[in-house]
Amino acid sequence: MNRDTVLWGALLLPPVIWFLSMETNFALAPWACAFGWKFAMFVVSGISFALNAGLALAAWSQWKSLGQNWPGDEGGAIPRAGIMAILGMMIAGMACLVTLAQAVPEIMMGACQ
Amino acid sequence: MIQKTLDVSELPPFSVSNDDPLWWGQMLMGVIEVMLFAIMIAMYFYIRLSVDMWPLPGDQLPHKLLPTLALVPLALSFPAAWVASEGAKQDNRGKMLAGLGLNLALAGAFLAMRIVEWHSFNFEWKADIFGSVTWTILGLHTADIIGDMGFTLVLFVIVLTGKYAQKQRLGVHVDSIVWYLVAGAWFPMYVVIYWGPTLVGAPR
Amino acid sequence: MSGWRKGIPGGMLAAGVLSTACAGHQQSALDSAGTQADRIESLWWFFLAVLSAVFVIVIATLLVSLTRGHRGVNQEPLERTHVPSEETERNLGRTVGVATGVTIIILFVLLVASIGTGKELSEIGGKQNSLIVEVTGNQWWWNIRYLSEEPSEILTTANEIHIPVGRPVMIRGLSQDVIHSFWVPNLHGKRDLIPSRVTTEWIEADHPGRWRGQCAEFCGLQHAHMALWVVAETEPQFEAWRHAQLQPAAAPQDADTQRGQQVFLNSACVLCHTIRGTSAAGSVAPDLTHVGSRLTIAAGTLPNTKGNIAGWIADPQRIKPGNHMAVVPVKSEDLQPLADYLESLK
Amino acid sequence: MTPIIEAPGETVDPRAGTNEEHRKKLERAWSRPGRIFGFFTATTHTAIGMRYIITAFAFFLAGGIEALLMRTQLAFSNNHFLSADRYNQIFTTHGTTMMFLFAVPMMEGMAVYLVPLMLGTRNVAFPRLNAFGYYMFLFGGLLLYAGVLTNTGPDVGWFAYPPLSGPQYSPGKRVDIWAQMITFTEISALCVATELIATILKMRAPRMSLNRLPLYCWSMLIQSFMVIFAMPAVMVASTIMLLLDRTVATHFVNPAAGGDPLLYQHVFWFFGHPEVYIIFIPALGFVSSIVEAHTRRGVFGYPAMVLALAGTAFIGFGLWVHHMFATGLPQIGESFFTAASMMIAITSGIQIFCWLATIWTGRVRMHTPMYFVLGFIFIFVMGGLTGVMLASVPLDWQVHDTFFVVAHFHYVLIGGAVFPLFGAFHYWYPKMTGRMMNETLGKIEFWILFIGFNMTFFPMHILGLKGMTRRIYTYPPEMGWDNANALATVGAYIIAIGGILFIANVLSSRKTGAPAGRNPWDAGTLEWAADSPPPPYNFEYLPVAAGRYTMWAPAEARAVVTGMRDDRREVLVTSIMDAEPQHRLVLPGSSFWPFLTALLVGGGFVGTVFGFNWYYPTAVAAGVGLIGWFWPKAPRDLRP
Ligand code: HEA
Ligand code: HEA
Ligand code: HEC
Ligand code: CUA
Ligand SMILES: [Cu+2]
Repeated sequence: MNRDTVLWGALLLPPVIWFLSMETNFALAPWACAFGWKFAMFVVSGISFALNAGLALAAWSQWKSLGQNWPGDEGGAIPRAGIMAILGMMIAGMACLVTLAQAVPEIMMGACQ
Repeated sequence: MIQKTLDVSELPPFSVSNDDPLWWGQMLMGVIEVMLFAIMIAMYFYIRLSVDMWPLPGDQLPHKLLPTLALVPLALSFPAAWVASEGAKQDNRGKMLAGLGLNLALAGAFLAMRIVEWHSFNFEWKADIFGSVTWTILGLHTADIIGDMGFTLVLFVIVLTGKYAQKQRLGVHVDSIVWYLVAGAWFPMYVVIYWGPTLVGAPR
Repeated sequence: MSGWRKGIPGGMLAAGVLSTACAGHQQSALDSAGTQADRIESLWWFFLAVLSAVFVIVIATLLVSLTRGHRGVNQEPLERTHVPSEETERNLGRTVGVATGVTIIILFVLLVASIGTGKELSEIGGKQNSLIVEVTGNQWWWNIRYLSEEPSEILTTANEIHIPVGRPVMIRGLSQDVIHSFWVPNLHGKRDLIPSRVTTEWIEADHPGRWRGQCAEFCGLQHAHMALWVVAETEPQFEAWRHAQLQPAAAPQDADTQRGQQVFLNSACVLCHTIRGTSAAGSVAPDLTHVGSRLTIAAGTLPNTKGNIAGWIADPQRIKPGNHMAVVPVKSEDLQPLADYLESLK
Repeated sequence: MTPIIEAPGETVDPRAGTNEEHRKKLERAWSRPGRIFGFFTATTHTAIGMRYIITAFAFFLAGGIEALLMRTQLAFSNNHFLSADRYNQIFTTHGTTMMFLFAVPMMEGMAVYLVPLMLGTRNVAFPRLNAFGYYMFLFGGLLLYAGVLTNTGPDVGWFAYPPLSGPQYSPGKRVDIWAQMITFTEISALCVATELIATILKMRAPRMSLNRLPLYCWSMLIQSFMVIFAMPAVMVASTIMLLLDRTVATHFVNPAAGGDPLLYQHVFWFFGHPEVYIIFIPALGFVSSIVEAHTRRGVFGYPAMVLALAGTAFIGFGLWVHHMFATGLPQIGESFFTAASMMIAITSGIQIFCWLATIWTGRVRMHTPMYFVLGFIFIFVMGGLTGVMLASVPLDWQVHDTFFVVAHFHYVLIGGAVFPLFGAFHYWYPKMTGRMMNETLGKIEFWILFIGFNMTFFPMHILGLKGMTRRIYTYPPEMGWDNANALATVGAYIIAIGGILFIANVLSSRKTGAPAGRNPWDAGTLEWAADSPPPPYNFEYLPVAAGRYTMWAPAEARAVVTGMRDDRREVLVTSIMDAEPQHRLVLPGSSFWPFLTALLVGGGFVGTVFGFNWYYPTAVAAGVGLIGWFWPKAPRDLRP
């Protein structure tokens, strides 16, 4: 797994993972009420959170290996990779945050309300 | 007063490869089509889940034989497109013709089998929602296949006349991308339309 | 740039606010008369307080940033370098980070408050002793049916709902044609009425009164004139009303109203309207059995008076252009008796 | 700051000869054949971009006139200025025009004009596609207005919910015209999105690595991806579900046959919510550009700004059900969308905070564009905060489909997109015309627009809370809504005055504005290295990037590209991440085929309004057009 793959992965995968988990939970809602499958929602959210957290960590470790500098606008592959790593961390982090926010209704609301 | 220069005269004035922006143009067009299909498939499931029986009473589930057989020429059309695309990169007219021609023939076979299959449907698009969504998905996908075949045919003719240059070779090279996406999208859709009702069960 | 000039729009806003704030409290989400509307109104004030504070802070920061003297930063030769010092950037980074963190916290607080209120709303209602009122949206009127297990207790009326104070009432929403939306803001938020679906919401008035509601989903030409009234009354009053509504239509008492009934029964009216107790059994228009008892006619468009009824019958298209009541030719000498008859159906 | 190239007689590139010879050859390569034929065959991005901008502005005026007509009708209770049918057509056309014919095409047009300049290249990646997209947009708009002017304008709201918009309740051609107009504008947007992505990824100035990409280009890159993913949904909703139900009796949304009206809502809003961010995100790019030039520093927190754009874009695809909170879906499901809608406030907040930080530490110059940025911050933040209110399900249950929502979206649309747009007009007008706009008039415009806007739309928040629903052609006097509505109407006319002043400023400054030169604002991005207005080839020598703000870099650090042929339309293709030069590319020149194809395909689509079978000749026509388009011309010279 070379660096560019990890960088692009952390940048592009988190939104997809979050979207799929959100849609799955949304589709599950009527069934959660009818069959009491609310725990399934937690599983889906948990997996999504874990995957995105993993991607954030992967991006972070890339950033560390690049020197952990806050990239400016210098030319060259290192600062450019640095910014991709930071963006990857932040996007994956954002996806985790949204999944967390969406867990609030899962926790608070009953399935049939 | 200019200080520095970056000379690019050594660079070629074209590149029949995935570096050319046209690769992105084709890729994005393919993504648009795939998005269209993805939404239609999501719709298919939404509609299916809003009724109890699927197919609706009176509708016969389309027979699986012909569409399954049709997957064979479709699958074979992929390496054909690849041959054409490689031929374009290598500036090999024979390869291009072979690839494009074979791709067209196989796609044509797929199309023919599909049209034959349609005659066996016992429901129209205006009969009910099962008919509407099934016919619409098939119609849309077929329109895309025909459109792509049209492009491929034009390229084939151009290569046949021999009057092509780097630009047209680039066209042959990137033509395959949309084919991969549009034809490739058929495989999951095939599973949904022909196997979905059987696998996921009829009454809910 | 002088700060006072930014106050001009503020003054205009105040003018706008005051000119509407002093208006009546009908059809207002800010004058709750029911349990549900009350919860939502509380949530509203909470959100307004928090978000107004955020707004004030953001704008204040903006104004200060424009007028401050850039002490310290003044030394940075931005015209030449276009890059502030690393220290400045670090400080900014910290501030922006903190602001973002605070934003996240505020949003989670608002989220929890909102979900909490939603949860509360779904827990009110469904209790014992509830009433079920089925509301069917039509272009451009409301068909109302009080449901019951006893067929003889099922009540049909139009455009006006009576409910007993303090009892939870389930509004069961359907639609006959296009999407409508049932909304009585003083009592609760709205619920769309969607053809081929059933939607539900619970309302519960906490004191007697009458409140106007209006269709809140564009449903065609006369969407603007699809209003309704909800009347909350004490339990005995409600029972009296319900009992009266269940009776067939009052027989006409004098020659004038008898003539009116004859005109009605001999006109096209019977093709669309029902008057229970007579031969009129049309089902595509409001039930007129007790039309005289209603506050308004034509779905809240006109007050219910003899003159208005007559005017409506004479030319419904003038009052609600495009509505689905045909212009039935009624001889001018028949018009008043007809109106009198309908008005007598209390 | 000294421009890169000075002396005509000098030789920068031995292959190209002296600067004068070089310029002449470029001019010839990039010229158009004649005036009339040249007009219909133009493929330079500045020409097409300018057409988008002017056409979209014309539609803005049309939408504005519709707004004034509506406001006149609503000025007091029981007014008879407009009949119910007329009002319903006008509010539908106002919304449709503003969203589909003004906002999106204007943002696309500005990008088509600015992005190649900002990237330091000569044209977009697919010049003929660019022209085709413009003509499709124009024809779509003409289709809609042909309907409007013949009393066949759509009257079902800008999102046309079935069953009201279905065959049973909306007979006739009104809705069909609406649905096919969407096809035109959607194709146009997809064309621009495709070429912008290809251009931004593959045709940047050498060494303009991703961490040096201007924020406006990030905006357009991200927005273009949103267009690619969102537009197919509106095609499914309008052209497939609605139009097929209406023309060939399918049953997608026909409740009588098991169809579900909510399905339409899901698919439409899956497009509809991203659509509003598609309009908004380019404006954020404008704001960054203007702020940078007016604070003499780069926007603070570049990575955070990029994250905010990307975050808004991706979270934006997960909000759509917040338009459907009143439809009775399970609350737990609806609440997911509340959560996501609130989280998206974080990304907007980050942007606001970074701009505030920039202004706080910058050397602020208060020119007209900056006024519009400040107006944007005031109005958009208020609009965004009311959006957060709407995100709450219980609150939305009260104010959904009332004027509170109308207030919210006009605040975010006008504050969040139109104000930055007007700032952008004032900011880039010197580049586009070579002259400065009148500063005093500009500031007056701003204040009139700002005051008029708040006067019109602030009272609507109260009106909504006080029960005034949307889309009503009149209201009774006893509701007490008269005063606020009258105030709003007066405000609308004041906005119109501001608009007229703006037009006057634009027209008079063409003649009397001070000559601008290349970089009147002393801004940092590459479009300011070209002449004002840019010649058809943009730059005599393509610039090499020297940081995020090449124009602020010291002269020693700046470079230009040499070794390209100037006697044909040649551009440079660079790598995606680091913008290393990969190969040169010869772009097509002027061509009649885009116009012809658009005419044929457009004509065919107009036909489909009258019958489904028109799709077949349309396909044939498209085929003919495309063959002509791509057929190889006489030996194309591709020697190095
Ligand atoms: C430019 C277009 C634009 C933009 C950017 C937005 C932005 C937002 N919108 Fe809006 N919206 C529309 C255009 C837009 N909207 C349109 C056209 C409609 C109606 C369509 C129709 O029905 O016709 C609509 C309708 C609409 C609804 C449906 C209402 C209804 O019909 O009942 C909702 C509900 O959630 C909503 C929410 C939001 C939210 C949460 C944001 C957020 O993105 C806003 C985020 C921004 C901020 C919050 C301000 C800046 C942030 C800070 C200063 C940080 C601090 C803040 C906090 C601590 C909160 N919008
Ligand atoms: C970008 C989007 C945009 C913009 C800029 C506007 C701008 C305005 N809008 Fe609009 N509006 C919408 C998008 C927009 N609107 C949408 C999507 C809807 C929902 C539609 C629906 O419900 O389906 C809506 C609905 C809507 C309503 C609600 C209608 C209803 O529910 O019944 C109202 C009511 O006041 C309104 C008013 C206005 C006003 C006064 C302006 C003003 O800002 C307009 C400013 C005026 C001008 C720009 C004209 C200026 C110039 C001239 C007059 C000179 C002409 C000169 C020549 C021809 C030479 N709008
Ligand atoms: C073609 C059908 C039709 C016919 C015939 C018809 N009506 Fe109506 N009527 C309607 C409809 C539909 C409405 C609801 C109109 C609205 O509010 O949009 C209505 C409403 C009314 C109302 C107001 C009811 C209320 O609760 O507000 C009255 C009163 C009325 N009609 C009386 C009559 C009389 C009297 C006649 C005959 C002279 C008549 N109608 C004939 C369809 C009809
Ligand atoms: Cu019924 Cu609007
Ligand atoms: Cu939205």
